[in-house]
Amino acid sequence: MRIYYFAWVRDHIGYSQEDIHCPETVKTISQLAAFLSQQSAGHAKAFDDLNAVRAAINQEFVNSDKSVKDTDEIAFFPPVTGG
Amino acid sequence: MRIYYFAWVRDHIGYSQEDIHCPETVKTISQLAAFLSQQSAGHAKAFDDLNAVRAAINQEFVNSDKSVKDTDEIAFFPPVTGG
Amino acid sequence: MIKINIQPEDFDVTSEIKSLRCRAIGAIATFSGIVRENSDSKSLISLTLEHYPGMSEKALDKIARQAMQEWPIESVRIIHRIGRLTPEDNIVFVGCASAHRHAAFDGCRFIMDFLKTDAPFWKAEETKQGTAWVSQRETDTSAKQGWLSGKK
Amino acid sequence: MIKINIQPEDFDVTSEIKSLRCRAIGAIATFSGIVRENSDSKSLISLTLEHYPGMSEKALDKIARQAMQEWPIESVRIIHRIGRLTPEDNIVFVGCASAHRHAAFDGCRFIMDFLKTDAPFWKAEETKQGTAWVSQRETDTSAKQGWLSGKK
Repeated sequence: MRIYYFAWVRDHIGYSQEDIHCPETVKTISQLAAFLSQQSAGHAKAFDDLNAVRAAINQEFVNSDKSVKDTDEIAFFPPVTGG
Repeated sequence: MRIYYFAWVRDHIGYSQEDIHCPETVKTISQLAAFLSQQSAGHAKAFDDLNAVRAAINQEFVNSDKSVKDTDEIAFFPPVTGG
Repeated sequence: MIKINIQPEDFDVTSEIKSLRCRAIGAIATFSGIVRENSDSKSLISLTLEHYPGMSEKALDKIARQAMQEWPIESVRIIHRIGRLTPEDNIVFVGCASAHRHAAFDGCRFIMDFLKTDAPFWKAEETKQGTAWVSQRETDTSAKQGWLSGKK
Repeated sequence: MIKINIQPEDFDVTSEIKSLRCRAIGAIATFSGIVRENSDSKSLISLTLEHYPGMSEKALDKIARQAMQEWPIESVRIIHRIGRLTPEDNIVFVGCASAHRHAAFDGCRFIMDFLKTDAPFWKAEETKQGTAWVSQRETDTSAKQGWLSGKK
């Protein structure tokens, strides 16, 4: 599973993308975030407040209960501030 | 009294401005229009439908019951269509 | 700052937008009105615009001031062309600059709506059938009424 | 016609407006977003904009299509700059062309409101106090909600 990070989510984690093999128990975005938060102190900080983090699957915004699969492109980032 | 005409009001009358000395009985825009409509066949045509004509006194839109005086700059024209 | 011109000449939107800029602003909304080839299914050859010199400048200035009273707008630019225009020519430009985008949008739209009903300009349309003065559109008077009744 | 660019380069509004023109249109509404020097009373040195390549183009395209479904809009142009910008630089341009002015205004405003909430861009502000990511503004999410609830 390819995962991208943007803005302060990336700053905390320290890099902008990684390829992850998740355990079978990770079925949704929120379970993936919980799994990722155990990978490093940076990950823990990035996912500390899940209300502050948004996610996309295959470049579409999704809610945290959305299912993920290994071939998906996942992204985690703060609420957007463009324009 | 200096009077200006614009658009089809001017086309009917045949010229764009004139200086008029009104009788004492002409006290309002509608009385002035009635007086002017007797000046020529062109004037009569221009003021044939008073609902279709708008007026300004000293470059401000006014209603037909507005008072006029000899030193005013008066204008008659159709509803505006700019922009 | 309000700047108004009534002129036969065309205008350049980039330079007009530049003239609206200052450090306090973050948003510029503009409107460009353009001569359409087809009007009510008649094919247009030209439009001729005339105005009431003196009154038209005053009327536009009053509309711009009303917009600046209603919203936090830093600057307003209005250009209205006169004379003979052909399809695809610019007719009118309105630009509003503000710190925030909604004030810029509201101001620009308000100025266009009131310009249509409160500024002394008249259009004559030339088609194959001849030349005729354009009638006022009911949708334009109702757009103004919308602002006056609080609908935006 | 929809044309979208995400680029570090600046843009020229006159040429963008030209690209929106066609014989059917009579109205072009545009919005230019500009870097403000002062944001929440801090003096800004620079803004750095990043985006999610691939998703940001798709998100803007989807917003433009929604606008064209809602109103009779002939063409939409969106440019969003990325990278480091300083006060008075352009950030974003939206242009909508239509036969009629209210569709052009509505479409342009709709696209800006949804761009603020539905397109994956992020701003970091550099001030004397350091560099910090900008938080989402509640007024931006409520502007989008206004459209969804029918308030315009």
